[in-house]
Amino acid sequence: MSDDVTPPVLELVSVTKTYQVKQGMFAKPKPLHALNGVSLKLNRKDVLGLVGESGCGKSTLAKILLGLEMPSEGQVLVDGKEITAGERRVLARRIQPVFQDPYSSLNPRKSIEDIIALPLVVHGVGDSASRAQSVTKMLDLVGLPARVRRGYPNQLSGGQRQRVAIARALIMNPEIVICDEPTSALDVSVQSQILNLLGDLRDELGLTYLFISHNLAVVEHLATRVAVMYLGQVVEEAPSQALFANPRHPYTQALLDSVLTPDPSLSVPETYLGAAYPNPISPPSGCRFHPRCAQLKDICRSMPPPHILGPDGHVDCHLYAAATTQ
Amino acid sequence: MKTRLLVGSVAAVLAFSGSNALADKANDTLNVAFTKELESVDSYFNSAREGVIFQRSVWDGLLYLNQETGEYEGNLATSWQWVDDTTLELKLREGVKFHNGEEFDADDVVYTVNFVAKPENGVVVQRNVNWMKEAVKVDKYTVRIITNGPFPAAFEYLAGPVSIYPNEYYAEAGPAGMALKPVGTGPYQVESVEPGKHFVLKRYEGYHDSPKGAASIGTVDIRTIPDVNTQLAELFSGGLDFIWGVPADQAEKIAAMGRFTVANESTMRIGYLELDAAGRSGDHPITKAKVRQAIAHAIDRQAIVDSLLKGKSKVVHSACFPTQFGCEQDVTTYDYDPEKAKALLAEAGYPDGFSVDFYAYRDRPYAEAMLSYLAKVGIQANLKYLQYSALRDMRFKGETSMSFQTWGSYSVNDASAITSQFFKHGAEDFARDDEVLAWLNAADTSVDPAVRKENYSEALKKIADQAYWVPLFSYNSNYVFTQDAEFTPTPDEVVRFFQVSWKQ
Amino acid sequence: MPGSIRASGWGEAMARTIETVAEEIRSPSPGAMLRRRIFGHYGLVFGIAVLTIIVLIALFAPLLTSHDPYTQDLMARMKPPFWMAGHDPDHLLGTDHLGRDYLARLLYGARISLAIGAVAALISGLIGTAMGVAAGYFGGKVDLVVTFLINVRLAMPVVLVALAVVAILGGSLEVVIVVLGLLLWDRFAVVMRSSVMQVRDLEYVNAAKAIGCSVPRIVLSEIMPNVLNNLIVVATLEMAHAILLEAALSFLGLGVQPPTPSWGLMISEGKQMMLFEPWLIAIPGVALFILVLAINLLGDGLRDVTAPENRG
Amino acid sequence: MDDPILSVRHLTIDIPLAQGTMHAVRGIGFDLKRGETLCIVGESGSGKSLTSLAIMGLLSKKLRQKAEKLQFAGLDLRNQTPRMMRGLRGDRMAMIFQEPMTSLNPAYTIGDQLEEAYLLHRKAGKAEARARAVELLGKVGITAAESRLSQYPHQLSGGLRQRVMIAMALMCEPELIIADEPTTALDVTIQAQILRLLSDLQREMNMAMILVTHDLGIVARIADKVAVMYAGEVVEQGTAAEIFDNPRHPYTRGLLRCIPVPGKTKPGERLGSIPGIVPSLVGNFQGCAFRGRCDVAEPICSEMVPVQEEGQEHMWRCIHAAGEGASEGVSQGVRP
Amino acid sequence: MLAFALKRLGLAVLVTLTVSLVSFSLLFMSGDPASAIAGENASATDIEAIRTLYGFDRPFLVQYTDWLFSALRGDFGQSYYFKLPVADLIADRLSTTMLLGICGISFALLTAVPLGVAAAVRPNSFIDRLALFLSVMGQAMPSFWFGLVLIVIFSINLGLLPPSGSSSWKNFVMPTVVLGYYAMPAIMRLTRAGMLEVLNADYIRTARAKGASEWRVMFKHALRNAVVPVVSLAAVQMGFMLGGSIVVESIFALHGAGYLAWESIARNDLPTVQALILIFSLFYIVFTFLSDLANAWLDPRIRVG
Repeated sequence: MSDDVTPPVLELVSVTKTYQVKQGMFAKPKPLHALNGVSLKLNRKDVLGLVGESGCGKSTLAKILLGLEMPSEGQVLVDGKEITAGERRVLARRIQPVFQDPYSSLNPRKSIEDIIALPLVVHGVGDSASRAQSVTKMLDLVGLPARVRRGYPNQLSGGQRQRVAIARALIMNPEIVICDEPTSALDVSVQSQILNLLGDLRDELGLTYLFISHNLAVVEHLATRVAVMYLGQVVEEAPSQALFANPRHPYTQALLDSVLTPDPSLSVPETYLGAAYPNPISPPSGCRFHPRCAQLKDICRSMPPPHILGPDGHVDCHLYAAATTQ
Repeated sequence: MKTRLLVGSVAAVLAFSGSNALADKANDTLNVAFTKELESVDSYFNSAREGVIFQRSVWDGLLYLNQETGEYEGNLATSWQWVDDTTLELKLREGVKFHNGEEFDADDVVYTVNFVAKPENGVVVQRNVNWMKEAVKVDKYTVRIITNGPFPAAFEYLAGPVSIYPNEYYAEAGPAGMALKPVGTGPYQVESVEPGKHFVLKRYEGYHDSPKGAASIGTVDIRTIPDVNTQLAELFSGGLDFIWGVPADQAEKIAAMGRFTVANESTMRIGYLELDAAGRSGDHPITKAKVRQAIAHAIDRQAIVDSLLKGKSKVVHSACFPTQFGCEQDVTTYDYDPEKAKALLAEAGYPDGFSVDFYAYRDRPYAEAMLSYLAKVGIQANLKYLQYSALRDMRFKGETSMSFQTWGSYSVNDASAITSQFFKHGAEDFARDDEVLAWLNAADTSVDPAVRKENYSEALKKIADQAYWVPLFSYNSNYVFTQDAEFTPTPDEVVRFFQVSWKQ
Repeated sequence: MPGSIRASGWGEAMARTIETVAEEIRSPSPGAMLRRRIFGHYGLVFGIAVLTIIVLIALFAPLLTSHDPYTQDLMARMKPPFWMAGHDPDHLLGTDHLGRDYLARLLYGARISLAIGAVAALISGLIGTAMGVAAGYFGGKVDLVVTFLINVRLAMPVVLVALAVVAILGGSLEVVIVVLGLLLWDRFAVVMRSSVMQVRDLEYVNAAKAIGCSVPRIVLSEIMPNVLNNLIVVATLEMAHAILLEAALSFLGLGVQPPTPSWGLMISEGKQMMLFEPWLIAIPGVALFILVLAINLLGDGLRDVTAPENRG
Repeated sequence: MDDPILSVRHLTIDIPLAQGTMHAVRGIGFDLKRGETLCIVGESGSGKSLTSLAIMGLLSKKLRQKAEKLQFAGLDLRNQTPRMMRGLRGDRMAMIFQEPMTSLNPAYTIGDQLEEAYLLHRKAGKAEARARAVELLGKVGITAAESRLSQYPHQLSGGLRQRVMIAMALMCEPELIIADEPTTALDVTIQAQILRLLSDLQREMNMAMILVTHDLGIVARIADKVAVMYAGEVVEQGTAAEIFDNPRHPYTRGLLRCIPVPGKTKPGERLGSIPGIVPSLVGNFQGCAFRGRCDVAEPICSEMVPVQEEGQEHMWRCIHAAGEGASEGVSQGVRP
Repeated sequence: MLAFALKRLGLAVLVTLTVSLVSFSLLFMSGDPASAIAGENASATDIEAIRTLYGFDRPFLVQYTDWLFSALRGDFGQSYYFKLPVADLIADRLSTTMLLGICGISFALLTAVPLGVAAAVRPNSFIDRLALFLSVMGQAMPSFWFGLVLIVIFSINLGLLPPSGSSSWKNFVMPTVVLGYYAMPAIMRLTRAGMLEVLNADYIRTARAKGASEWRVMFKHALRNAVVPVVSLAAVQMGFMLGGSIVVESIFALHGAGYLAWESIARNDLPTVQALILIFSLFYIVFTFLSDLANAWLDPRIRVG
C-alpha cells in the first residue's frame, strides 16, 4: 500500500482547527482545539473508519475535508497537491458527502431530480437532457425506481432518502465519499440495506470512503482501516482487522469493550471509563486520556504520549513507549 | 426627573379618588374647553386665540372698546389725550387692586410698557407692542406713552392686547412666573394653572368698577380638549357647558337637537388665496394677471360659503374684512364663471391649464373644495397640507406659488392690520407692488382719516384689479352652550367669560 | 452497471422495495399537501376570498361605479347611504362632506390602502429580508451589526418617528409609503434572521456547500425556498400593519393628503361628523377592518398550514 | 410461582387521524414478574413507546386505548381515576425517557426536581427529601452529590443527566420501572455505563423493568424476556436465549441478520436485509403485517396469523413453525 | 449574571446613543427651528436674530454633542413653544402616559395570559376559538376607530364613562381598554404558542411521570418556561404602548407625553420632540433591559453560565 509512486488520494498533514470560544464579556475568548495535529492518509478504495465519542472532532474533520471549514494549521492534500481556500469547487468535484440525517440533508422544497442533479447544475456539467439521463442512471444505481424523480423528500422513507443522498454524492463521479454517520438515524433493517449499497458501490465504482461512525460493529464490518479519535487527536490508527483483533490504546480497548454484541450469554460490560468526557476547552495535561485510563502511569499526567509507529499505523500511548525504546 | 416622575404618578393615582367636578349651574361652574394647548398664559407670550380669551378675563387694558357702540371707554385709564403725534397722556383709575393685593398705579403701566416694548424681552406678537417706544410716569396716576411715530390705531391696541401687569410681581416672577401664576386686575383671578392642560378661574370679588362689568359666574373651569368630537362628546355627556369654534355642520345638527343654545357670530377672520404674482417662487403661470383672474373666476365662493361655512359668513371681494376702517368695498369683483376662467387661461397661453402646488394649513375641506373647482377649469392643484409654522417658513422664503391663507387681524378693526401687513414688501408680500406700497405707507402714517381712507382705497382697488389675492370669504364662529347659560357672541371672536351668566 | 446488484441474492427483494416505493409515492407532493391544507382552513379561505374581492374591486373600481371619486357637489353634501331615510338612489353609500360619491371613494380607496400595504411591505420586506438573511447566514459580526440595528429600530417609537418625518416632508402618498417602508422592516429582519439560522445548519445546506454551490445560490435556491413561508406570513402581517399605520397617521392629520380617497383619510374626515352621521366613519372603518382582518387571517392561515403544529 | 407484577392482555391503541384511524398498537400482551427485565424491541413506528406510555397512563387523551387486562400489582389500571394514577406514577411505577437533554425542566435545579419526585408521594419534609436525593445521586454514581443538587440541568453532561433521571425515577423505590430508549442519545461508552447501572439497581432493588429499545445488542445483554414488536403487534416473545438462539418469526430472524456481529459476520460481507417498509396501519388491517416484506410469505398470510407456542414462554405469530422454510434464499444466519 | 447584565447595559447605552443621533439628525434636517421659536406673526429679521441667538447656525455635530451632554445632565433645553424646560414639561406629562401604559399592559396581560393558557390547554375548544376571535379582532381594529366607537357607546349612549380628561379612575377605563387591546393579541398568541410548545416538551412528560397533578404540571413546570418569551414581549409592547399612546391620548384628551409629542411635532417644537423620542426609546430600552434581567432570572440557562 505504501507505494511511493502513487500518492494517497487524500492526505491530512498535521491539521489543526482552533475555534475561539467566548467565555463572557470581559474574559478573553479561549481557544478550543477541535482538531489537534491530525494526520491521516486515504489510499484508493480504502474505507477509513473514524470512531470516537461525540465532541472528539470527527465532524470537524469531515467539514474540513468537504471544504466547509478551513484548517487553522496544516495541509489537506488531494493526490499529493495541497488544497487552498480558493479551491473549494475543486474539492467539491472529488469529495462528496453523505450526511447522518436523511431528513435534513435533502431540501424539502426541491424535487428528487433537482436534488440529485444539483451538483451537475452547479458545475455546469451537460445540458438538461444529459442531466436527466444522469439522474436516471444514478437512481438505478442506488436502487430507486425512475418515477421517484418527480417526488419530493417528504414522500420517501428514511432509507430511500439516504439513497437519494448517495445518488447526489455520486453523480459527479467523485473519488472520495465522506460518510458522516450515514446509518445512525435509520432502523436496523434499513441500515443493512444502505451498508450493502455502500459496499457494492465501492466495489463497482472504486470509491474511497471516510466512514465516520460511533457504531463499532458497523465500522468493523465495512472499514479497511480505522482511526480512533480522542479530544481532537488520532490516538490509534491501524488496519481494521489488526485493530479489532489487537486494540493497543487503552481508549480503543475501552471502546471495544463497550460494544454490545447481541449475545445473550454475556452481560453489560464494565468499561472503566469512569470520569466524564473532558471539556475540550481545558483538556487534561499530559496524555489527554489519562483521567479515564485504566492503565494510568505517573508519566501520563505530565508528558504527552509519544507517537509510536507500528507496521501499518500508529498508537499514541506511553504504554508502548517502553516497549519500543527497550 | 425620576423622582418627580414618581411623585407625579403617585399624585395621578391619588387624583383617582377625586371625582369629576360636575359642571353646572348648581355649583356655579362654567366648564369650557380650549382646542389648543396654550403655550403660556402670559398674554404677551402666546399668540393664540385662547390666549386672547384668557387675557380678557384675567387682565385689563387701559381702555375698553364697547362692542355695541364701537366707542372706546376708560378701563384702567379714566381719560386720555394726544399731547402730540407721538405722545399719549392717560389719567389712571385710582383704587384698583391686583389679584395679589398689589395696588395699581402709574408704576405698573410704566413697567409693563417699558418691558414689552423692548424687543429683546421677546414679546411674541411684536406688532401688538412695537408701536410703543416707552412709557413715562408723570405722577402716581398719570402716565405718558411715547410711540414710534404717529400711530392712529393706538387706542385699538390699548383696548386690546396691551394688558397692564403688576410691576413688583412681574419684576420678580417674570414671564415664567406669570405663566404659572398669573396676576392681573381682571374680572377673574386665576386659581390654578396646569400648563397647556387645565386652568381654573374664580370670580375676582374685588373687581373695580370697569366698563367690562363684574363676572357673573363664580368659577370657570377650562380644559384643553383638542378634538372637536371629544368636546362634543363631553358636551353631550355633561362634562362641558360651553364650547365654541364648532364647525357649521355640527352646529346645525346640535341646533336641531334642541338641547343646547347655538349662537353664530361672524368673525374678523377672512380667508384668501395668496398668489405669487411677483414670481418669488420662480417663473410660473401665476405671475400672469390673467391666470390669477382666471383662478378668481374659477372658484364658486358663494357655494363654499353656503355649503361649508354657513352662518354669518359672507363672500369678500376686497383684501380686508369689510367692517375694517379703510376697507374699500367698491373694487373689481370676480363672479363664479368657469367658462370665463377657461377663456382667460387660454388667453394667458394655458388653454389646457397647468399644474401647481397648492398649500394650506387649515380648513382642509375648504381647500379641497377649491381644488375641485380649479380642476374643473383645468388647473391641476396638488394640495400640500402643512403645519402653520412650516408653511409660514416656506412663505417667508418665497417658496409657495399659491396658498390658502386666513387672517384675523387680531380683531383690530382697521385695514392697517391686514392690508398693510401683507402688501408692504415684507416677507409675506407676494405682490411686491411699489404703487401699493406707497399708498399703504401714506395711509398707515397719516392721522387724517380721509387721507387714510383714500389711500387704502387706491391700494385695495389695485390689489383687486391685479388679483394679487383672491379674497374668499369671512369666517364665522359657532358657540354652543347649555341652555342654562346666557351669552351673546361678539364679532371679534373673543369669548368674554365675565359676560356669560346663568339664566334666571 | 447495476448488473452486479441485480445478480446478487437480494435482487428480488430489491424489486419488492421498488414496488413499495411505488405505493409510497402516492403520498402527495408538498404543493398538493399545501393545497389540501389551505382548503381545510376556513380562516385562510375567508381571508383569500375577501382579499381577492378587495383586489378585484381595486382593479375594476371604474367599472363598478360611474362616479368619479374626486368630483364634488357642494349642493349634495352628506347624503345618507341607502339604508337610511332620505338617501339618493344615485349615491348608494351617500356622499361625503364635499358631496363626493362615498361608494366611489370607497372603491378607489381600496387601491390606496392596498398600494400602501403592498408597497410598504415590499420596501420593508426587501430591507428586512436582506438584513435578516445576511445576519442569519453569515452570523458573527454581520449578525452583531444587524441585531444592533434591529434594536435601534425597535427602540424608536414608530408612530412618533413616522409623524415627525411626515411632518417634515409633507404627507404625500409616496412619502407615507416610503416612511412606512423604511420603518417596518424590523419584524422581517427578526423573523428572517432566526429562520435562516435554523435552516443554515441543516445538512442539505452543508451538502450544497460541499457540492460547491456559491453563496448566492445557497441563499436563493437552498435557503430562501425553505423560509419563504415565514417571509410571506410576515409580509401579510406587515401589510396589515402598514395599512393600519397609514390610517392612524391620516387620522392624526399627518398621513396621505386629500383629495386622495384613502380609507384612513375618509375616517379622519368623517370623524368630524361622527356623532351625527356615524355612517361616515362606520363605512370606511368597517372596510378597513375587513381588509385588515382578511390580510391577517390570510397570514395566520398561511402560518397554520405551513407549520400546522405552531399556530400561535 | 409468584404473581406477575404487571399483566397486560390484548392492549390496543388507536390514533384518530384525518385520513382515518391508525391502529398503532394491536392487541399485545405480556406478563412481568418482580425482578424481571422485559425488553420490548422493534423499529420506529412499531408501537413500543406507546405501549410503555399506556402502562404509565400517560397517553394523550386523544388516543383511544383499550385492554382486556391491564393489571399492576393487583390493581386494575383500566379503572383507576386520574388521581389514583398520579398516586401510582413516580411512586410505585416510574419512567426514564430517551432524551436526557430535554427531559429535565431547565428552570429548576436538579435538587428541586429530585425532591419533587419524593415530596409528591411521601409525607416528608424538605430535609428528608434532600437527604434521599443525595443518597440516590450517590447510588447512581454521581460524586459530590450535595453540590450537584443546586445545579441546573444545562450544567450537566448527557450521561450525568441520564443518571439524574434514573435517580429521579428511583426516589420512591418503585416496583416497576419503564425505560424508553434510555441510552439512544448517549455515546457508546456512556451507554454501557448507564445500562450497567440500570441492571445493577434493578437487581438490587428487585424491581420489574421494561426496557424499550431498537438495539438488539442491548436486548441480548440485559433482557430476561424479550417481546419483538412489529407494526403494533408482538410478533415473537420469549426468553432472551430463545429469541437470540432460536428465533422463529421471519421478522426476528431478519433483524438478527441485518446487524453485523463482530467475530461472526465476515467484514465486507453482504448483510441480510428486510426489504420494503412497514405497512400503513391506518384503516382496517387483516392478516400478517409482515407478509409484504417476508421471504416466506404465502397467500394465506393475508388472511390469518396463528399464534404458535413452544415451551412455556416462547410464542410467535406466524404460519410457519420453528424456522420452517426460513433459511431458503437467505444466506446468513446469526449462528454458524 | 453580572457579566450578562453589564453586557446588556453596554448594548442598551449604545442603542440609546444611536437612537439619539438618528432622531437628532432627523430633526436637524427638518428645517429651521428658529421660525418655530418665533411663533406666529414673527418677522423674517426676528427669526434671523433667534437663529444666531440659539446657535442654529453651528455645525451639526457641535449642536448634537452640546445637546447630548446637556441631556445627560437631564437638561433637554427649553420648549420652543411653552418656553419651559423640556424636562419639567415631560416629567409633568409622563405620569399620565406611564399610568396609562401600566394600566394598558396590565389589562393586556390580565386578559391575554389566562386566555392564552386556557387556549393552549384546550386547543380547538370554545375558549381557544374565543381567544383567537378576540385576538383577530384586536389586530384588525384600528385603535382610533375603536376609541371613537367606545366613546359613542359608553359616553354618549350609556353615559357611563367620561369621554375625556384624567381626573378620576373612570377616565382611564376606555383608554386602558383601547391601549391594552392593542397589545393583547400578540401576548395572547405568544402565551398560547409558548404553552403549546412547552406542554409538548419532554420535561412535562417527566413531570407527569412523577405523578404531578395537571395543575402543578401546568403552573409549576409549563408556565414558568412559557412565560419567558412573554415577559420579553410584554416589555416590548409596553415600550410600543408608550410610543403608541399618541392616538389614544389625542382621542381621549389625556394630556400625556404622547399627546405632547403629537402637538410638539405639529408645532415644530424640536427640543420637545427630540427629548420625547429619546425618552420613549429609553423606556423601550429600559423595559427590554429589565425583561432580559427578569428572563435571566427565570431561565437559569442564561443566569448560570
